[in-house]
Amino acid sequence: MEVLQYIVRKLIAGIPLVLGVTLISFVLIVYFGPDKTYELLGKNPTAEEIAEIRSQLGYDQPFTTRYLDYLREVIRLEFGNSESTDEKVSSILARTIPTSLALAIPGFILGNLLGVMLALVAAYFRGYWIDKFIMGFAAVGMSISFLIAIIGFQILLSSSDGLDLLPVRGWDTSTPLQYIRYVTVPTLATVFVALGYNTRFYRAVIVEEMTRDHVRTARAFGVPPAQLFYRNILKNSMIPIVTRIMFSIPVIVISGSLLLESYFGIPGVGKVTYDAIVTGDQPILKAVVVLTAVLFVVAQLLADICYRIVDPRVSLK
Amino acid sequence: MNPTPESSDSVLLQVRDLKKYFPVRGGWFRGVQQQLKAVDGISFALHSGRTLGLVGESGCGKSTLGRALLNLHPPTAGDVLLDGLPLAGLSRQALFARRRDMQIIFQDPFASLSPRRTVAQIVREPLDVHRLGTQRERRRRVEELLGVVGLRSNALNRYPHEFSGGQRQRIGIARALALKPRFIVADEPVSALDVSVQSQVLNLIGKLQAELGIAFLFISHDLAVIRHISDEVAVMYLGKFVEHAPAEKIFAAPKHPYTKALLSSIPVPDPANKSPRMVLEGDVPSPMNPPAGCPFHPRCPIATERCRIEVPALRESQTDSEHVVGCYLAT
Amino acid sequence: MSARADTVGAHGDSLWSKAFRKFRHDRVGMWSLAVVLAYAIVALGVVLGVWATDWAEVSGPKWSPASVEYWFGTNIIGQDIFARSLYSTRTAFEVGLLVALGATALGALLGAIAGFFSGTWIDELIIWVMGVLDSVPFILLVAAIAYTLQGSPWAMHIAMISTFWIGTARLIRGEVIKLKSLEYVEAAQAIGVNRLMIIFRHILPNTFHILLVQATLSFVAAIKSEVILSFLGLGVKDGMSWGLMISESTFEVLAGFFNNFLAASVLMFGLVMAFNMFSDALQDALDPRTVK
Amino acid sequence: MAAGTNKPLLSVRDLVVEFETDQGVLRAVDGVSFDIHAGETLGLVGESGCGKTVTGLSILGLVPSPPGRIVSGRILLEGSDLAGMDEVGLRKIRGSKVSMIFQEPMTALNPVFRIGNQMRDVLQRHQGLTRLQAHSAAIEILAKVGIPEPAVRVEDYPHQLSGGMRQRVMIAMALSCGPKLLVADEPTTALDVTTQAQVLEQIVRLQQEFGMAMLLVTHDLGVVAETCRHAVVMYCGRIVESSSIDELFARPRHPYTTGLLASIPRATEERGDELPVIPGMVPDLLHLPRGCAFADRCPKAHERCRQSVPHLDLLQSTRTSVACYEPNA
Repeated sequence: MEVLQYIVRKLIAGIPLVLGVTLISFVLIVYFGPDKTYELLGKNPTAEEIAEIRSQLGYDQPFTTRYLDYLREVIRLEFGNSESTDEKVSSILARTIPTSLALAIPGFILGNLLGVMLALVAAYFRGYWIDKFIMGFAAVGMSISFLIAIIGFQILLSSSDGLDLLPVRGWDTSTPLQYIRYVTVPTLATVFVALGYNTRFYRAVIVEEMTRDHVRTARAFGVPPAQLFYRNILKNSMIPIVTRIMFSIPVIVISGSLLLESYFGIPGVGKVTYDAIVTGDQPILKAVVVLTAVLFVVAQLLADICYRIVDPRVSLK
Repeated sequence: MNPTPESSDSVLLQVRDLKKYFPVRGGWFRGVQQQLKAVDGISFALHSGRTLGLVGESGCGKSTLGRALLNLHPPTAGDVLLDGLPLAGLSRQALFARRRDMQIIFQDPFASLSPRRTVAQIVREPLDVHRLGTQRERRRRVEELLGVVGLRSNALNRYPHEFSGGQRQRIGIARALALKPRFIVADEPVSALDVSVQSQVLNLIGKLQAELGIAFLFISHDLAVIRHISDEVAVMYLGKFVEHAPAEKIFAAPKHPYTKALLSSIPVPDPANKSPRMVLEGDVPSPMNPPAGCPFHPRCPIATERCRIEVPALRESQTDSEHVVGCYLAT
Repeated sequence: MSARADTVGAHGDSLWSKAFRKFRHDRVGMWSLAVVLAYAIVALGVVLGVWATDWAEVSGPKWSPASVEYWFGTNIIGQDIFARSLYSTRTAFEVGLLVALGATALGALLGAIAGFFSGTWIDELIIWVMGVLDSVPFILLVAAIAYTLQGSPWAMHIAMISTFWIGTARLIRGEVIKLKSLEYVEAAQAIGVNRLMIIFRHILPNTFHILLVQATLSFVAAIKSEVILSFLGLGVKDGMSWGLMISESTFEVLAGFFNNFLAASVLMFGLVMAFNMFSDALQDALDPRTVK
Repeated sequence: MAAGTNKPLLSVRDLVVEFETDQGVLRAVDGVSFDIHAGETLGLVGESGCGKTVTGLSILGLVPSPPGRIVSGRILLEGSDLAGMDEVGLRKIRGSKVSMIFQEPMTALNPVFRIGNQMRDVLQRHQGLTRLQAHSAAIEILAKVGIPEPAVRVEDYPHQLSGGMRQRVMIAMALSCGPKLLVADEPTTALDVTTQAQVLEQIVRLQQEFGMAMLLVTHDLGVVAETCRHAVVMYCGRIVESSSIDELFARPRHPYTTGLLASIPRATEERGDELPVIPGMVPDLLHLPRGCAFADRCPKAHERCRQSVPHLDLLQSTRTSVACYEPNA
């Protein structure tokens, strides 16, 4: 019951954020966005025709009225139909989100898991060559552009100049094997780049935790290293780790996949978003922006609940 | 009602029923606020050139009281009168002018000096802000101040991190003296220092008081230090004074059971001293959630039913009008 | 600490000069700084018209390999890749410097205000703005700003500044909250220093080390984002950049021509790596925990 | 040192500990030697930076490394040398034969585990108890250190307890395996005066009950006077005086000890005008003078003091050792 109350309160607290996002998206995408009047008109329109279309589109209304109309649509989740394909926006999202998740999840899990593991090794051997090697590798990962990593892995694995093992682009999930064939190159590129940042971040968090008093206490009571790492260090570094993971969820669902999907021609949300940007497809952009904002509120909520699980000092109040 | 013998015309600082409450917010969109009563109805008078030692354990509100007097934490209620004039309700300019009369020295010699400014800049700042004297006079005054606190003038262009804790504390004192204040709050000024340095700084403060006639509110948790420096002593517990008397009287014949326990708790650096110790039960309650009645009753060895219900007011002791105590059972 | 004050000369040793000395002893830091400066000279040469003036000229055959005349070969329409790489260095510095300066200044200002007024509506407002901007997908924001500015070439810069300041502001806000409860700020209040002076004279100078490091990080982030945005057609509009070179190369690499791709990615990697290492060394040198 | 001809429980010989810093090698402990006999309490006193804490940490091999390391010397516990022992061997001793408690009760316990869990862990590892046995043993020992309702408190997380209570939990953990030696590093410094009195009394009572030896590391001469029979005074990494408590306070032999004792304000004295002071300040450990480290602050220093470091020698017909060419009579 207490948890439920907490969730409701948190969701209510997220309203200003969603409102702010809708305001920004309205201002940038709709209010200052591309003028649709002439697209809908034939050649040589008369002034009356222009005025009529403008009033149909609501362009003659004052700012607040238009924003409130926009808000009403958002609240009712009425995003309408795509302007380019005339498909319902909700069905487009329902079709493409699973694809994006299938594309993003392996890289996300591997990037964080390997990041934590490498960080633990580096932190344990801090100052020794293995630490320097791992951190050097991380620095390289951080210095390579995502796009370059993508092209690099593509050349290496998919081109006739490389190993030529995997498809160059496209997407197919009909069988697990096909899925693996198509997901490998994007995943490798994601992991390679994400690992740099993740390893550095997690190592800093873990090293910080290693210098705490309670770690020394545990050592003074003969706790062996493995247990020390798990019980004292990893468990206590969970808050920054959980925060990082939770808040990267909305990003990987939408923005992170945008480059991958448009590069490899994968039919996910990112690709749809990119196409919508290019064609100025407002209903889709509107839906994506609001979806991201809601995901951020949910991520915040999940992070808070995780804090409570990993740290008894945090109370859900 | 006041434990100082002099006539009231030399009263520098008069404090009446001072309160400082901090709101404790539950979080976003939660109107329900709890009050942390850090200072809860304190009254006293301080005469020019005298030192009031304020002792208490951590969280009793002694630092907050010091800051509330200087309006660094604006008081929630009550009056602070300097020379008979209230500080509350002053305009910004008027308060700014009054700041020349009252200054503060801090506990932490590392946090109390801005790390990127030189000693000269730090000590000069009060003079610059209050536009006292010409540039040359200010420079001379800074050199003079460093001399007063026992630093050489080659310290002028150095940075705080180049000094030891004791020296940094001297720099902080020089800054506080720059405006020639008549009242200084010294908030645990020697607690962070080693014993051998602590005595140097204590001597400096004692000297300043004797030579410049500055009144001090000397806050400390260390009773030995308090005894060494104070003319009168107030003991604070959970936001309230529980006892207030001239130093020799409070140390010779403490009346409040908390003062008695406090005094008997100090480890004495003398192996020959084997006086029996009065050890209190339990810990200081949280100021967020103070007990009803006398705040000390849950730990008091002699508490009665009345102590659990009513809050005892500070009153003159039956035997001595200079000795004020907040306990029903004290004589 | 301790007796050192009596042994040094009459002029003090500020935290900056200490940090500078420490940095000078950092080999990796000094080398990376040298690399960054070399790139900067290249960029400056382009600005002053010393070299790479012919980057847009079609002068050679299609896809010629590296030669004495064309050091890095030519691209699909016969433009000199070497000249184009040099010109792109200038673009990288332009984007990096503008974004780093803009984002750091904005982050410092808003972060300091939020931190100093923490707990009030001003702070809540700034936090809300940060949260909102964080929740809008970056690429969408760039596109939307590009629309709003009607295809202005500065849309990318503005979009980057309007999101990159947030990280700096969060850090500065936290630091200011910490600093303003320190006793030296209370001492300034006790003296009667006014609020504005407290922020600008006592609090912000003690966050400069964070700002410096954040500026280097924003610089790197801007260069890396430029590549992706240019590939997506949302970045550099006129001129040449590593991002445009790489997006040109995406078709070439499948045909087995790598010059464009290698030139842009190696040059960019060199600058970003050097800048990252410089940033690390800077952070070490400025770390108040090691500079005592 | 102490009475009796039996061998000491712990014997530290010529311990040297160094730290690698940016500005060079810092010798935090320089040739420290002392003995502790079974059941005896030794006070290790000095101001911050004198090396007392590092000495305490060395016994359990807990000097943070890098940057610190034990350069030379022996730490003999019942004949076996802890200074040369590997981690695996040390781990068997830590918390069982030798326990340690620290200054900061607020941060010394792991915040994400219940105190019962942390105590059980120690008992299970060193005593081979089952979970259930360890649980009841933990409750029993919590009761012994004066924690009310131990069966309830055992389920608390550290943040639910006050500072004094947490320090008691630390003491309970330290005593749970019946150690022969307890190293207590400023155990009451972070506590309030009234709590300090409670905890100090508790430690002394339990030490007698368990019959263990204790090394009490502290800067507070009052605490030493009330708890120890014998004390060692350190200055700049070296021992300057070693003496019985009564002797130390009645007739301090080293000028530093004399100055230190004189400079403490005392609650039992009338309000004084000027405290005697030790002039100057502690020298930088990176730039120690050639001779006696105290020479620059010493009223009796002469040429020889500035040239060579005096040895810690036993004074004739006393049990006091002092490292001074001109000890007080």
